[in-house]
Amino acid sequence: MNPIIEVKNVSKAFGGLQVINNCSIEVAKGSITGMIGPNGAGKSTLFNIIAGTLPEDSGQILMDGEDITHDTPDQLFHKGLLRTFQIAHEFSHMTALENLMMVPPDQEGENLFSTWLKPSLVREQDAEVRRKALEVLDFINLSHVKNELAGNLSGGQKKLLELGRTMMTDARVVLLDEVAAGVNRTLLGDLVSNIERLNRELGYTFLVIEHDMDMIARLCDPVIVLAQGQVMMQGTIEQVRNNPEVVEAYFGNAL
Amino acid sequence: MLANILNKFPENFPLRELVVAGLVFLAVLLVLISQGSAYGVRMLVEASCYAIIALGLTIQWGYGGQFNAGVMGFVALGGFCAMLFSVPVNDAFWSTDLPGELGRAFVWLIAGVLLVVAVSQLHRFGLSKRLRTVLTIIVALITWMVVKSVFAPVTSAIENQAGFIGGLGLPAWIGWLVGGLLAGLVGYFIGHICLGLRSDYLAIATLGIAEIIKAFLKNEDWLTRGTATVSPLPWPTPGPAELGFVLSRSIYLAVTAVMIVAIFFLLQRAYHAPWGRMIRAIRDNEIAAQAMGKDVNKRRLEVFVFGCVLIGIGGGALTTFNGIFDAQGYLPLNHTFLVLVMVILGGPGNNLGTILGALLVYIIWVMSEPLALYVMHLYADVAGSLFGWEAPANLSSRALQARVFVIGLLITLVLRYAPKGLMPEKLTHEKG
Amino acid sequence: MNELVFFINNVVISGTVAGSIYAIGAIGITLVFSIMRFAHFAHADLMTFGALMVLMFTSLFPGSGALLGIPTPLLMLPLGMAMTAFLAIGIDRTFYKPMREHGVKPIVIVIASLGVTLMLQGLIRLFAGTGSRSMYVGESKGIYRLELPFELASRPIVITEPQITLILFTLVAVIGLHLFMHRTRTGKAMRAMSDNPDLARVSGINTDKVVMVTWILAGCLAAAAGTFLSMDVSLTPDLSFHLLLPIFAAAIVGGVGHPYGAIAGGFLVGFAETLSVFNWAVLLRPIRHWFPEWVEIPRTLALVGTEYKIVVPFFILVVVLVWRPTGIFKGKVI
Amino acid sequence: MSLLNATQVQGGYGGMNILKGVDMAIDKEDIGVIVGPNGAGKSTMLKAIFGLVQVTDGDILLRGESIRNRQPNELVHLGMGFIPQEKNIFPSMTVEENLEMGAYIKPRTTARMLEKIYSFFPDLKQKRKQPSGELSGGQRQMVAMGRALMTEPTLLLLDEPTAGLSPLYMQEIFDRIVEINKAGVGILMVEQNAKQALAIATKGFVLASGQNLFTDTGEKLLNDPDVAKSFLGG
Amino acid sequence: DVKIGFLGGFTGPIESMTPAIHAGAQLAQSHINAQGGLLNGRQFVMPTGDTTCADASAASNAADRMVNTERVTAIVGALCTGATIASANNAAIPAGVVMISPASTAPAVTTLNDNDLVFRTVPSDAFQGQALAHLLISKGIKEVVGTYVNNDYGRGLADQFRRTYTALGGEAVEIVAHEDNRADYRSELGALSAHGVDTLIIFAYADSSGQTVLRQAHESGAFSRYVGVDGMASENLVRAVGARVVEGMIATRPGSPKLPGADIFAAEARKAGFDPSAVFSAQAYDAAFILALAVEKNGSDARQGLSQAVRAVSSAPGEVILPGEWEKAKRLIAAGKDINYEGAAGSHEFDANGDIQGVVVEIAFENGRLVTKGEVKF
Ligand SMILES: Nc1ncnc2c1ncn2[C@@H]1O[C@H](COP(=O)(O)OP(=O)(O)OP(=O)(O)O)[C@@H](O)[C@H]1O
Ligand SMILES: Nc1ncnc2c1ncn2[C@@H]1O[C@H](COP(=O)(O)OP(=O)(O)OP(=O)(O)O)[C@@H](O)[C@H]1O
Ligand SMILES: CC(C)C[C@H](N)C(=O)O
Ligand SMILES: [Mg+2]
Ligand SMILES: [Mg+2]
Repeated sequence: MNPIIEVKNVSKAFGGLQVINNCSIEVAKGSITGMIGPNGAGKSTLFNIIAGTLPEDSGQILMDGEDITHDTPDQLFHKGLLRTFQIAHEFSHMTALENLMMVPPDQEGENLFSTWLKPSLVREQDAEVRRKALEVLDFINLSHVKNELAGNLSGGQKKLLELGRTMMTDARVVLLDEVAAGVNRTLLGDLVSNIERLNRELGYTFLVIEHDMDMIARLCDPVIVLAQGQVMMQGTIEQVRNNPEVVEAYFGNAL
Repeated sequence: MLANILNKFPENFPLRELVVAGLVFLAVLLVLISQGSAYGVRMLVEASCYAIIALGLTIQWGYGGQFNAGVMGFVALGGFCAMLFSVPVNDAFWSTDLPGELGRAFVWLIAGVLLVVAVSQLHRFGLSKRLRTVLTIIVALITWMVVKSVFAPVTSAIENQAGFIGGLGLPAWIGWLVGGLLAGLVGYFIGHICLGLRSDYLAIATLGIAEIIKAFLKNEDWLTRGTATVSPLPWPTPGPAELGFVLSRSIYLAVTAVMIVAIFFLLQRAYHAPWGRMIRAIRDNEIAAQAMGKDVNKRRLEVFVFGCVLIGIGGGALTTFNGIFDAQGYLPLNHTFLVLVMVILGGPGNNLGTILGALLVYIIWVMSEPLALYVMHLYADVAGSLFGWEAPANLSSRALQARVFVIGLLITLVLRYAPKGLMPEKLTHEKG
Repeated sequence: MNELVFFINNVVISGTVAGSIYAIGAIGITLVFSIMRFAHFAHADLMTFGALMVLMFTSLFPGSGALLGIPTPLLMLPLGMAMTAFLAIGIDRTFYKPMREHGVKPIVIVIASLGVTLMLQGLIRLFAGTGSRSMYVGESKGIYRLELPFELASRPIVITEPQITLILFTLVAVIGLHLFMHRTRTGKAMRAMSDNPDLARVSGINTDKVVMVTWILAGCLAAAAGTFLSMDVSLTPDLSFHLLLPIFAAAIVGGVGHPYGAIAGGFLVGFAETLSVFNWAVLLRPIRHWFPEWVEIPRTLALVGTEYKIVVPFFILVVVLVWRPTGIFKGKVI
Repeated sequence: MSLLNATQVQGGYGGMNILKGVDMAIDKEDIGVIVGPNGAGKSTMLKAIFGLVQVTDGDILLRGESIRNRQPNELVHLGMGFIPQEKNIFPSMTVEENLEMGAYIKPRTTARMLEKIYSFFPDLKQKRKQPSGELSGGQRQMVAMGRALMTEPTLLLLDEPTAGLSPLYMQEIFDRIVEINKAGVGILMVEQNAKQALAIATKGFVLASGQNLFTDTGEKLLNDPDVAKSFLGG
Repeated sequence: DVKIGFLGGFTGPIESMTPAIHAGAQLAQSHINAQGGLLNGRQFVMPTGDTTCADASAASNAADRMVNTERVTAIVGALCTGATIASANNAAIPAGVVMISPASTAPAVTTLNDNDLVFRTVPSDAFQGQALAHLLISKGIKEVVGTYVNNDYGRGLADQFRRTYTALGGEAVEIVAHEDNRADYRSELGALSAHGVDTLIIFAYADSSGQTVLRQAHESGAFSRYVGVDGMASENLVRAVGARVVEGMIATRPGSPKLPGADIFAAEARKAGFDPSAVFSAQAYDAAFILALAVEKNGSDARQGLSQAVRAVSSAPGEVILPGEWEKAKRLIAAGKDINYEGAAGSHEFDANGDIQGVVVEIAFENGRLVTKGEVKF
């Protein structure tokens, strides 16, 4: 299988602390790859480096063979790399619907001059965007709160909205950072089905950071274990669970 | 009771707008009656110029959440261009060989800039970065001194022989447009540096740049006559000497009113289009907006520059109307804080609110002067007759200081009790 | 030799004095900036207010400083500090606190502080008039002229009494504040509050008290800065408003939240100002013979004319913001 | 008389009631665990107890004395400790300074308690001169716990102490909580890792839409199929 | 009532000077009203407007209100040159209202295209600058440095001085501008003292930058002789910086020591409770008095014809009217006699530009007092 994301020998240090240490990973196209590892292993840091919010010290990142090492988040978005945040980053003073409608790239109406010179084209396009947004809201079961300000949504609904945004445009890779943390476990079940559906029906590739083993077990293959900024191992969830090194560093006696 | 009555109106009935507009209309009427039509129209023209400036600020502060504390500087740039383009050609300058020498000095300047830029790129040819930085600084300092010494004789010759370089003798409105562009250009540089930092820094930087612009316009006498002021400035419309005060001012008012309507129309369109949605999203959560593919820095810069352009245009129209270009006359109180009050009171982000706020605040501002004097004298008379209290000699001067106080009080009170202004930003949320 | 004296007078002493003024202004600003999280524009007017209070007390008891052998304004400074601290707390209670509790963005409080600036300026002028006044009522300023024991030095090094007090006070204030913030419980509580106000409350810290202490310190520092400044020059209602930009530049350049940063920033800005307007031709003249014949040393050889002095702090501010947004001492970008 | 007794608590943000009459009682030897869907009002309840949210109706008693709407800093003096869900450390202060801030109201005990906390969390002792903002999620959580323990509280409120922690750390934190509880500290915590939390709980509360749905021992709730299906993820 | 407006800089850079100037005009007003008022016993009222001195827009606004709302017959003012030019161009000239400024001294007022509507009761700075240059040369001072407050006043004066001084063979080594109202002028003084010249000329106001510059110059010890201009000619300076510092300082100011009007005015001003030597307050008295005379002469409060009337009442020939002699003037005008006002600050023979040929006097600070040394002749 050919990889869609390749991280090659990336390193990153904060002050004297080497957080990512010559780390290389590959994410296969069409897979749901899990990433686990002890707290402070550098998972979020690696995520931020891939998504362009943090500069790496050295190394290279490829997406479909193209070098994206120095791209900014908005450039990566346009190339089909979408992400969610560990803490939901909704637009709190906008409605759920608007939260989704602002996502599609290259809207004619985002050009100041087009809003003045081509109003009808802008209106047409916007109607199309709205139709799509309503569809997505339906898909993620948020239709009943579409006109609610996103700031007033509950934690889980915000996370669903985060996920919904990734569906507003054609994504190729979606990075999910601890979608489960702080989310009610019953609701989490719905989230997981959504992710599976997206993967199956729309062919999205997922890279998922998670500490909830039930979720990892249900979704991910393969699972990458990160420890001290390096890949400790990679394999199926069973292989991971049976690796004594991983058990010692990550699971403890919690298994 | 009142709430009941209010609730009877349909949800989107513009009650608030009507009430505020009525209030403003009443104030305008009052001024027209009490002050006479010539003066009343004059005040309306000035208020309309301020409204254009306030619209610029509402874009920055209301739409984009950017606090520009240096409105004055951009107004002054607009005024400068209005002056430069509209004032008649100065033959005392153009008929000598000074233009040529000035041109030569500018060639030096350009060459100097190119040299410094070239040196700053030396690291591409294998120079170490530190050495390059040191070299650039040294070369920049030397170039600066050289260019300065090239300019000095030319500019002082201009000052001595011709006064100043004079204008271009073109219609004033060209100056307004160019003034807008120039203000936008300066805004671009400031924004480029400061928009990425926390918002207080932008305030401090703009406060500084405004003072610098003023210092430049005030001290470069060869360009602006400095403190000697340039007047009269020709209007794009017939002046009062030809048509009398009321008529000529009414025509001018028609021009500014058309400008406001056009700007209002463009702003409404943009704000209710996806552009406005995107700007609100960026204001709401920058990181998320960037992750959703919006070029946050570019957009913030766009908003800031757009605002500066309007401020420059408004400044040009205001200066032309006043008929005098006086660099010293651009004061933070009148040209920054007053505009700020207009926007805050009217409702940041609400275009109509901003325009009405500008009218209302300007009327209050102008009328506060005779009012303060009247109150103070009344007080002095009463106190004098009751307690034999003797009014201090500088009573008028002190009474007028009260205006400064009142503007300050207005800012804080509005922020405290109606932080969103008389007409809060109207978020026409998309309904599904 | 005279050239050297000239350099000392116009660069070393001037720069130190300006730097000290900027530094004590900047510590006040940086204190409020880091604990209340907003740029307090009205700080400059607290300075003017403090000086005005000191002047008022000085005029009430003229000459009383002579009993202790110090200038009267210095004796009255604690009273002025108390009044200013009182005012600062009052302003916070009436204007900033309700807004804070309303949860508005810091930038809105910045605008409110601009409003407070205008109110204070209006009030100061309304009650104290607009002219300039000397802080010395019936006394005269001590001026020290140090003659150098060299034959060629005909000019003295000049330094005045308030300048010496000012420099000493700045050092004491900065070191004292640093120790206070890092060693005392209240100081640590202030740092804790600047880090995370809610958690500070949960830890048993009375945040109202911390805010009050902050304003007391800010008020005292402002009063001191204003008083020394107007003793050195003279008191005008908008005396300190002109210092706003250099003071903010000093605070940011030094690194917000660092007392030592304020000193570094203050001196950087102060010296940059004096150096940029310094006429280098003076230093070149004595070594004229080192240059070839055709080189002509111009009469004035300064980087910028004095009319552009205000550009210097701004320029430094911009350069530092670009090069290192957190300032020299790595302050907070909150 | 229970240590903490909240009856019919109502309250919320800016006039809107989130809590609509919640009852909760905790004794000295109890570990109480609150579970429930997102937005149920769990965090709001803890904040209401700790005086961070306006209580409009009902009463909250600490050892029989009303503490309704008391300032948080006063409650600390009464022996309560609180660890918020997020932002629970002072990032620019060192680990040791963070702990010292915990003992702000009892400076005398600082030295003794520091030793105790370090023996609890040996990791922290190594990092004590490091600004806590540079720690990883798990270490931060330990600092937060340590800070709250510095005053030797008799009642500790914890808001999702294990969210985002690795299984190893999660287990560690639960172990510590049991240990602290054995030392005589009443515990009330909110958890989404509900199965593990209810396993150590003596009391469990299920909150939904600002109201008590179920109150029972941890074990009973774990085994209640209704509760498990609707709130514990099956 | 007859309305003659007063435009002053009540706030802004000259706010400390304006009250005394206003008081001068008010003194004229009270003299006139006490002696029977204008025309047929109508009261002389004087509405005021604030130009802020520095803000042209505020100035033209205030003037506009005078012209269009108060509907004044004429205007005393404005004070600062910038304000005067703005008021004239924007309101007074288009409306045909006469303005007499008691303080706008910059040469720019001379060349104003004003349809003979703008006058002033002070000589142009062009004149004082020349006088100062001649004075210094005659005292044998051949090398000076100087600093001027950066406004039309300071700048115009300094320019004129430099031109004449250089032409006369003196060397103005460096003259720098300084901003008003700053706390600190050490850098400007540093730049000046770099040349080692020991005479410093200060073109500024005693109440603001002037005293600060002087004080700091003295503290620096770099200069041994100070020279001032009219703005510095105030005993306030002695109070502000100390008698020891100003001792021996020389200055020039517009004035007219020979005229009896000056003494009359001084006495009246003291009676009214303000300092007669305050800069431009005598000129303000004259401006108001001349306008009142012109209205009387014109026979109505109309604006037409007022500017000819101004010329008629103020210039020779005619019977001499001194400050305060309103009744006499009224009588003479009623009798159709020609009059010639000889005022408190000069005899006010307006030339074609509305300027007056002034007299400049030399003054000096001696033992803490301002002593007039006599007219500067050249
Ligand atoms: N801005 C920063 N400055 C200094 N150190 C940092 C910074 N950000 C992260 N670190 C350090 O980098 C390490 C890795 O952090 P990271 O957030 O990537 O961990 P993680 O694997 O996502 O852990 P968790 O599962 O707890 O989220 C931690 O030790 C943390 O202390
Ligand atoms: N600051 C606030 N202002 C207004 N409403 C709020 C605020 N904080 C929370 N809410 C609302 O209060 C309700 C309860 O919030 P709370 O944080 O108590 O939920 P929770 O049960 O802790 O949920 P979670 O499991 O997601 O943390 C939610 O509907 C939320 O939208
Ligand atoms: C009142 C004076 C200071 C006015 C000054 N002479 C000027 O022409 O501006
Ligand atoms: Mg993480
Ligand atoms: Mg919660």
